[in-house]
Amino acid sequence: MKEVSQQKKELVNEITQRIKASRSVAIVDTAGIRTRQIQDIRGKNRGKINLKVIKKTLLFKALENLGDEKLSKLKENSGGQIALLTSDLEPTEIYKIIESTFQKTAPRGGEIAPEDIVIQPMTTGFPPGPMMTEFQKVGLQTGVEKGKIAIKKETVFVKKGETIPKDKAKILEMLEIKPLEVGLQLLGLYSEGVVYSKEVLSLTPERIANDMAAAFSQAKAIAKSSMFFVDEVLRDLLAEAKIKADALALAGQFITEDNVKDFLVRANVNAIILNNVLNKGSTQETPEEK
Amino acid sequence: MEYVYGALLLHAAGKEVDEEKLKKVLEDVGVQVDEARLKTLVSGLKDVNIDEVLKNASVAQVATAPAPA
Amino acid sequence: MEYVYGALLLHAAGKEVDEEKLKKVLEDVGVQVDEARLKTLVSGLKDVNIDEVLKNASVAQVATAPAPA
Amino acid sequence: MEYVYGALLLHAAGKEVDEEKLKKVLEDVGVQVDEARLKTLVSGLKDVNIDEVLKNASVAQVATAPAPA
Amino acid sequence: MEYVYGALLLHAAGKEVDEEKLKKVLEDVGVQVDEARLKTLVSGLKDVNIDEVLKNASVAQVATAPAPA
Amino acid sequence: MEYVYGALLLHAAGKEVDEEKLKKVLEDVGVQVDEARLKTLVSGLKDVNIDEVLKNASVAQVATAPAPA
Amino acid sequence: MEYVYGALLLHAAGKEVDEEKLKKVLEDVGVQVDEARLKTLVSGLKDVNIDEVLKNASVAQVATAPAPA
Repeated sequence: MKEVSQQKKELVNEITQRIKASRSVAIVDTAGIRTRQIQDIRGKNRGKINLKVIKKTLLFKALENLGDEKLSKLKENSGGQIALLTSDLEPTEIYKIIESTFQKTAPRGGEIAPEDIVIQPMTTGFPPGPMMTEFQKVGLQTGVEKGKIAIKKETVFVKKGETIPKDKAKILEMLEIKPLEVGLQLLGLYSEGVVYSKEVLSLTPERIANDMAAAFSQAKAIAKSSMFFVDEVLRDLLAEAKIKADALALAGQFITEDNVKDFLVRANVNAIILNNVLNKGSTQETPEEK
Repeated sequence: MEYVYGALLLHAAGKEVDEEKLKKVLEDVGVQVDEARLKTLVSGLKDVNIDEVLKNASVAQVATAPAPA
Repeated sequence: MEYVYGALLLHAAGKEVDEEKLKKVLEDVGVQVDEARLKTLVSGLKDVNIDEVLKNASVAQVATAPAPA
Repeated sequence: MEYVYGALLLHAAGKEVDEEKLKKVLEDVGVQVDEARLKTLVSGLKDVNIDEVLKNASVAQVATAPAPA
Repeated sequence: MEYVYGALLLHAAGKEVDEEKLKKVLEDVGVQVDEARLKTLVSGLKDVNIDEVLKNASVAQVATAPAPA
Repeated sequence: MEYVYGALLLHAAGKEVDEEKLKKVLEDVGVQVDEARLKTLVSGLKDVNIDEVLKNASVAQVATAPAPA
Repeated sequence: MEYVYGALLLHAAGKEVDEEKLKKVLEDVGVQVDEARLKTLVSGLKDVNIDEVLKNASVAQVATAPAPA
């Protein structure tokens, strides 16, 4: 008993030191992630981030030791299965890494299906035998093709939003169907005195660019509606005036050399529309072939 | 489309589109009128409110944005 | 639109659209012809390849035809 | 299209589009006014709800490159 | 939009769009002219090829006007 | 566009867009403010429901891939 | 959007968008600045070519003709 508590103490100390020495500290949720994927993430990001799976209570102890009020905020959203991520990178770069950890995964059972899991007809790699019963037990129509078990019919295996049972999860794994996307979920990040939420860090360059494009459109709309003739809206306004003039000429039947084509097009479109309606309304010969 | 143009012409001129009038219009411009066609068109129009059709016709014309100057 | 329908009718009948013929077509269906409108349309059509315009218009007409009333 | 722009200007300025006013606007910018055309436009607009037409036309946004800041 | 319509009216009449002329056109139809707005528009138009813009704008318009009866 | 961005910033911050505040915002970022322009925009905005315009502003979602660092 | 408006204001004023300047602009109009958001935006802007984004935003507005009322 004493040894265990000594071990824990050392672990807490080690974590405390690691947090102190790092520019950025994040807590990530590891629910549903297998050990192999964690190792994979570590391998891919060696030298950039340090990832340590740890019990929540021990991490909280370390955070308390540090006595930093902002840092303690990281505790607020922490769930059950967590890991400590430390790094000397900028928060936005760490977020990019976290987002890159998502992988297609087979379920273990107990997960919620994010969408309908559908099994297509296919020939499996398994010879007929006891496996056949396993397939049939979970509701798959099977047969034998070229000496292997074959699934005969497209089946909605698990409906969206339903829990994936263990036996079905096992079948999915055998068929190498990976309906889940699992990766580290950012719960909170602390860097140089500032706490970043996932929501804030999801402001990626792509989203910033989109927001800017939207803001620019808004600014143009404001400039136009207040008749503030900045260069950015002049062409739009001229075009709009031209379009309005064309529409008015068309509505007022004012044919000019400039808009003769518009009238022709409009008249022809009207004729086509009427012709279409007539053809739909009757089962007889079409009034016009062309 | 000459039958339809003729029908639209009559309609736009405020006339009812019947066989006799449509036939006359078409013959006036030199079209050799096919009676069966004429009948089909005119009888088809009986069930159609032309104004309504033209008004409601949502011409989903998508304009291609012109290249900037 | 009667002027335009008249012009298209003439064109569809294989006739050239000139003032005299268009005027006659319009008057035949009882339209009181506005000379200015007539002249403008006919002179405007001089520089237009009607077949070309109609071809392009057909392509663009993704017209959803409403069900007959 | 100068006649139409003139009509739009009058309308936007809150004026009714009649022959006299439209003629004056056009002459003020040096247009040699064709009386027949003037009449055609003004009489054509009589039955038109201009605001409605403009509202429907205005949604068409034409893309243009902005001038550099 | 009266400033823009005025500018296009001048342009369609073959006139250069300058402050003096645009101001006069607008005042003639009773618009109380905002000098800054006028200046901004006129100076902005210096860098715009109006004909080019108008040509490109016309592609979009056909479908926007409600079908005349 | 800096005047408009300034106005949007004020509006987003829950402030009314008046000359004094807009001028200050612009000067704070080093813009040499043109009083006439300032007046034009502020007075132009008087008749505009900014929230409405922003809501209707076509939100051009442009996925511009940023260059890698 | 106030952070984005602020960034665009600075950019339009010819200033580089850095944390200090953006923070000041926002605080000047009474926005309570969230440091995390500020830092994230400014660091994200490193990978964004603002001029390019604005240019593309204009071009991307494709004109779709509305159905007549």
